Amino acid sequence: MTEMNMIQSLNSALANMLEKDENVVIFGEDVGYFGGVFRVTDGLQEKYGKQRVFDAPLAEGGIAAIAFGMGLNGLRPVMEIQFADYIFPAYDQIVNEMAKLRHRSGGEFSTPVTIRTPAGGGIKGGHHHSQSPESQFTHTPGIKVVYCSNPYNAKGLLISAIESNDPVVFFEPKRCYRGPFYGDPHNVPTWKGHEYSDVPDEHYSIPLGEANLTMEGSDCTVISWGAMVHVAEEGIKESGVSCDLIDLQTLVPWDRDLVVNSVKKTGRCVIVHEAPKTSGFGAEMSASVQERCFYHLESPIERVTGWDTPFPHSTEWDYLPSPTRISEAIKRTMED
Amino acid sequence: MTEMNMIQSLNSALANMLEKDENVVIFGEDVGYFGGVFRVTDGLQEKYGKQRVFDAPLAEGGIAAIAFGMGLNGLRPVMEIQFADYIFPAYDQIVNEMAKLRHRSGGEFSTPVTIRTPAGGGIKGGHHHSQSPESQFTHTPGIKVVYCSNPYNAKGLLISAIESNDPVVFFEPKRCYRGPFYGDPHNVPTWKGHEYSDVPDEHYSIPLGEANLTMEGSDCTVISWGAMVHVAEEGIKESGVSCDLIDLQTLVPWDRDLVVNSVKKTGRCVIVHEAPKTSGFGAEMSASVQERCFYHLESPIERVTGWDTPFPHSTEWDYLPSPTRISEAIKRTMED
Amino acid sequence: MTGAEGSRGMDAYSVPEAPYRPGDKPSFDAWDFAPEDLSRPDPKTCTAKETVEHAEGLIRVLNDDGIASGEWNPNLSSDELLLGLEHMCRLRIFDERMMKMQRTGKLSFYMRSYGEEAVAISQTMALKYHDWVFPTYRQPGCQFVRNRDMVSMINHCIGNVEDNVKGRQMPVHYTWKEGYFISVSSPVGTQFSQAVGVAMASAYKGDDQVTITWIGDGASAEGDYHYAINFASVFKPPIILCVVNNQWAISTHRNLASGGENFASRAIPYDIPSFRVDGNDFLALYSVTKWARQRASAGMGATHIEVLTYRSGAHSSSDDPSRYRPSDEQDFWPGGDPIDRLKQHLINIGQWSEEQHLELEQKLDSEVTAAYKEAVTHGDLANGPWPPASTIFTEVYEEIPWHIQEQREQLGK
Amino acid sequence: MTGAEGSRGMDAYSVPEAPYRPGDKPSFDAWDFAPEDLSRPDPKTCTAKETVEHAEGLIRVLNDDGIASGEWNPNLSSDELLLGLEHMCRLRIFDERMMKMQRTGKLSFYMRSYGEEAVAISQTMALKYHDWVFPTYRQPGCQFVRNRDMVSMINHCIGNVEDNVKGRQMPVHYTWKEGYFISVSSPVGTQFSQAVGVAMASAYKGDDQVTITWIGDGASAEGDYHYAINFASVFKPPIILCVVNNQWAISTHRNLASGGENFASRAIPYDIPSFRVDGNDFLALYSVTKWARQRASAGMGATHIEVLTYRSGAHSSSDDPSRYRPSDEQDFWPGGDPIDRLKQHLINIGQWSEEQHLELEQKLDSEVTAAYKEAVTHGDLANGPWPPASTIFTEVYEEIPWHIQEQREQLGK
Ligand SMILES: Cc1ncc(C[n+]2csc(CCOP(=O)(O)OP(=O)(O)O)c2C)c(N)n1
Ligand SMILES: Cc1ncc(C[n+]2csc(CCOP(=O)(O)OP(=O)(O)O)c2C)c(N)n1
Ligand SMILES: [Mg+2]
Ligand SMILES: [Mg+2]
Repeated sequence: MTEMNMIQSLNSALANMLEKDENVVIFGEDVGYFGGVFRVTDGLQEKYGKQRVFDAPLAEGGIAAIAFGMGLNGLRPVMEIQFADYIFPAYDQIVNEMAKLRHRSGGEFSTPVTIRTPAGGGIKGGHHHSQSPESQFTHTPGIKVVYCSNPYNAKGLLISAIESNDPVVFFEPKRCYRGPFYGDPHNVPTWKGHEYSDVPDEHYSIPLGEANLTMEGSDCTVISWGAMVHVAEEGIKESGVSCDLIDLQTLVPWDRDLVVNSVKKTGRCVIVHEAPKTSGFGAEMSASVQERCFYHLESPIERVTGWDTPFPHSTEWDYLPSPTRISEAIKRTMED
Repeated sequence: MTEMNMIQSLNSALANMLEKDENVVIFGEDVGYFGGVFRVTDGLQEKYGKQRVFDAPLAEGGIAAIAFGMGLNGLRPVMEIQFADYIFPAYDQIVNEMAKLRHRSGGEFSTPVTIRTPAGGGIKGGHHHSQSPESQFTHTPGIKVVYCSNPYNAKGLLISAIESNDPVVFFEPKRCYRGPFYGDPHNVPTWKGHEYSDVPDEHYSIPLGEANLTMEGSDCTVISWGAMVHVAEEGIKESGVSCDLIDLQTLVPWDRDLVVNSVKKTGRCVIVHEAPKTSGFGAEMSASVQERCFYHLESPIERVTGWDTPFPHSTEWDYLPSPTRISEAIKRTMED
Repeated sequence: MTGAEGSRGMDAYSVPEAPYRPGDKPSFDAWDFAPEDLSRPDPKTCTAKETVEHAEGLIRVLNDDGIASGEWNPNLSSDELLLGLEHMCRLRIFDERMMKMQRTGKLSFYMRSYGEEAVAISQTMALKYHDWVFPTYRQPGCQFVRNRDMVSMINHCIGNVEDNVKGRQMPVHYTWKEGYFISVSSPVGTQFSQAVGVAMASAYKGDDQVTITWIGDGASAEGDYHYAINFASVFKPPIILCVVNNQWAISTHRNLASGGENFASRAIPYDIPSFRVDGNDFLALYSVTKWARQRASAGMGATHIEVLTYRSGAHSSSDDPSRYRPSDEQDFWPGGDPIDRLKQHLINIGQWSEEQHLELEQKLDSEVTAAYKEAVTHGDLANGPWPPASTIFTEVYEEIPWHIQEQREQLGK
Repeated sequence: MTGAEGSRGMDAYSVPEAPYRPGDKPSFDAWDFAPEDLSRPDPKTCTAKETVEHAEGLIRVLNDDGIASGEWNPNLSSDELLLGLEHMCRLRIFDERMMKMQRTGKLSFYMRSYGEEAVAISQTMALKYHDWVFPTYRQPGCQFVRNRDMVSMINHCIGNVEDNVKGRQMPVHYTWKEGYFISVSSPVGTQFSQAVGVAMASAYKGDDQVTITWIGDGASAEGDYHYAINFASVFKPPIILCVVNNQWAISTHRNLASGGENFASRAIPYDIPSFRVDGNDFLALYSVTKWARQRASAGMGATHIEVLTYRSGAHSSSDDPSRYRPSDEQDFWPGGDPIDRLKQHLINIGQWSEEQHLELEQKLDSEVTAAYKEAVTHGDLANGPWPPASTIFTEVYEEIPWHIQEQREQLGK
């Protein structure tokens, strides 16, 4: 066990996989010599060589395309999209191509690409360095969608993603790279001493599809993923309500049993994410929970989300769900 | 009034707008000389000239980019994406650029682009000529999303879309171009004699944001859009339940009052769409209805949708929601 | 925003028009490219600059009279030539039969290679069997060269219970892993850039597989074309990048696909050798492809080829080209017809005759008929049996996740 | 799938390395391009082919000693030259000040034009005021040429209550409609293809606005670059397409952006005249841009320009270039520094002196200081006041729809 922040644990996952499987290759913009603009691939090119860890031309669509081809021809590519906002030039290659290859080829071909991408707000990135586009990918059958939230699950989930024979879009909450984020821009702790910063150096994995019950309680179920898990924790504390806090970890396929059993137990549910509300993955969670737990629900399922607007720069703290907005939503579910 | 099918009514809308506003220009793959692979722009180049109606190189990303630029510089571009499945190479220009221009420029710039695109299944198009990707766009603040379903609303909505100063993605259910589709592949009527095939030749508009109450009933609210509206009508008949059938028409912004009042009245709700279930726009409708009508709901809101798989070729009738699946869902909502 | 005062020297942007539209009489300039014009550089040392003339000119081996000559003559044995001819005829006859079946509803849709048969046949013959083939819908012919079972091809097209892609894709979207033939995808262009990744993986593994891929003149306007050229120029994997310039993209003429005169020259500034080749000249195509394979196999990276040809048929079974081009335009194409030209060459060298050709056509017709008859015994699109509905749910992921399993149970089939 | 037997002539794909990394001693070859080398064709009749040498060579007006000569000499008045010098100095001093403010938290982020000041300044000066400018984050200098109020530029960068884009975008993402300066967008490349549409609209309206746009060497790998070149080649709108090849894209060297030697030659196969120009030579840049404007205005369509320069500063305030390149690499750049070179020229022709230069710098420093002081009175990012939270909800659409209105009320601010 070593104390790691999320950058280090992701780096450790990549190093383990480079070590374990010679078919793993890593590439993206600035990931080679420089080690990535967020340093996630730091030192890997030096250690594993230019053929295994390399810079790509600045073209996300091209990066995804070569990943597709490499994966189809026996490699296990791990590509980086420098910011999730820049995944859109690669959207066609992901949703029309990677997602459908296995199905359309009758299972003859498949491509086990992992797409790592830093996502979400809280770093004053404005419109185009803050988006959290997970929902779009959850609507695309054929890809798995993962969103890590802390150093421990980041490593275990990334290893599972790389080992998965299906394409995986892997979101990393960049706001949490160096520390958990509790919704207060003036309080920026590091991961030091956090329970999830104890990370094994060696290979381990967390199965895709399993959520993590982060807090246990009795009266309300709070479901979240990514950076918002920590904000939700604060919100729960602020509310004073006894809550289950579920860190979803994998969005497709999501952990039905944990979620459904929890809501059946508590009878209340609040979903928290930072992407815009309309058609965010919170909508799916709300619809699914409602379908499965209707007769157990004591009050409406609430969603606390980013607004249905582009992500702003100066006023980002008014955009992101705050502990107070979450706490109020939890309390509203208790009113009836 | 003339009897028109949907191709003719869309063509009529375009002709009216070319006539009315010299800043309207129309372009896309094969839309010029040939008049479009579905003939929607038939005759327009001949009448209005090559500068106003023209073919574009085969590059959806480029087509969207020039539409963006033309719109910003005073024109009112109407671009066609030949199949909605091919909108993804233009995804970045739409979600990162068009959608955000007004906001990011503090309102100094905007671009009133209309993106017309034939969508949905039922024509044996397989994976890549059948998708209905409306949900992805509903998650993007800054664009409006419209889905027409019959000749009358196609024309009225398209005119509103073109006249809107916001970018609009306009989905046309290609299965219904020549006739309504009732879910039975062996019964393929034309629009002849249908109440919505009476279409004025002159300019008229249907406001974006207003849904159409297609059937009125008392016990269940069925919400749908596009081709599925007609299948839902069949499903309702098959169920024998007295239903409101709401043809949403505009998905963003959707018609809150009509939907909420209907569900409060009926206490039950079934949502029908052909896109995959997970994170389809049905999830948003379900979540929103639940939030707003919780205390009026007598049974779980149901979703009848395409499966969470790519769209198949030989077996497409097993993929699309059928009248029977819809009818069963309606009846389930009546069970309790 | 109102425009500034003053005005420019032209009325508006220009919108190119096709040279001939219905009602026009086509008259293409005859080609003055001769087989002797262009040298054959050494594939192991050739620089992109050395191919400037090859990109601007046109590589031919057969002249208009079917006589072969010049440095690019691959000097194939008559057996090889006859095999090429046979495959081209097979493809054409196969296409004609499938087109007929489409009209009867046994297929939902079809696309022919008509007029372009040399592309897939000749180029695939110039490769090794294990080379990766990354086709568009216009190169199913590769499969014949690698002896794919015709029944299985038809099973796919008619979407029956034996379709190896389980009725999931439209006809002509073949998949055949054993033949190193990668699944055809409808979105045009995407395969072109993916192929670069396939070739990179071959390079990584150090095996001797070369990758070939094609893109249409129309589709070369997609971003994927640029990605492919540029990534190939940077990473230099063993790949052959072909632009099939068949003059049309559905209803739009080649001059709308690009403002430039030719496609071949585009790759030179990326430091990739590039050739323009007469795509209806079986020998020239073979030779240039072989050159590119030698280069790739020597570790010298990519070659770019513009294949100049003409789409003699409709775009697809959904299309009626007489609405946008003269119905006899193909007769004026200076490159003639690939089958006629190879046949003429074989007759010239005393290896073939009209009678033999007729016999061959009859043999192939029976072969296709037999395959067709067998295939329909497994069902067809109009009448079934189709793959079971449960195939909708499998192979979306490696294992079926719970939500798809639930949906499968809901469908109850 | 196991690879086939046999193996290729190389181990794997090649991965280009930057010529110099930290610890290396840079030694670029000196340029042997002279101002007399290249002719100036007639912009109204020039074909793409006529510019092959211009694309492969390098257009210069100033030699290494600051002497101007050759056909491309724009023969600017000394007033014009002095104005250019002043704007370049203004931009550099402005950048330095903003960079300092960034370190104190008054801005979240900053990007300098350091070493590339001539690009925006000279090229914008060569245009008419009403020409559309479609910049990347590396051309804010255009605004100085068009006399944008500096306080308003700073208000934007520090995201205060007076920011004309209401604190919605990161610093340096300026918007200025009155100056025909289009909102900078973070996704690289997108503006390049959009600009073609802007120019098409100008052509449609028949006004005399020409559009200019830039893209980085790195970003030219995006599909948007291809769309722009190709659509411009087809529709021939009045546009100037510039690739700013400043050798770096964050940490990756130009040789990873493309396998080709230069960017300029790429446009020729698309039938677009193309020039490579010394981007640190104010006069050459001015002259080539003017040429392109004349051509555009005459209705002849697009011109493509590679601007050869060097990014002397860090990529942005978030970046430490000493981790990936020698910290003194800029000193070895054969093109020198654009300000030094124009200054030397002005001294050579007796229109300027070191003393005057010092005075100018002091004047500009005070100007910037004054603007800065005024701007912070309206707030800054660290301390506010910021635009009110309600600005999150406005201008998403022309009118606020009900769902956004509800959310605004929920926030209650
Ligand atoms: C991304 C995408 N856009 C549009 C289409 C529709 N489409 C299919 S083929 C075609 C024309 C292709 O022309 P070309 O590339 O020249 O190939 P050819 O058909 O001539 O072989 C078009 C527009 C598509 N399949 N994919
Ligand atoms: C689509 C997209 N991908 C990635 C980025 C992140 N990014 C910002 S600038 C940059 C490098 C750009 O280099 P270049 O185009 O050469 O311009 P320069 O910074 O040298 O002016 C990168 C990778 C981005 N902004 N947009
Ligand atoms: Mg073609
Ligand atoms: Mg650069």
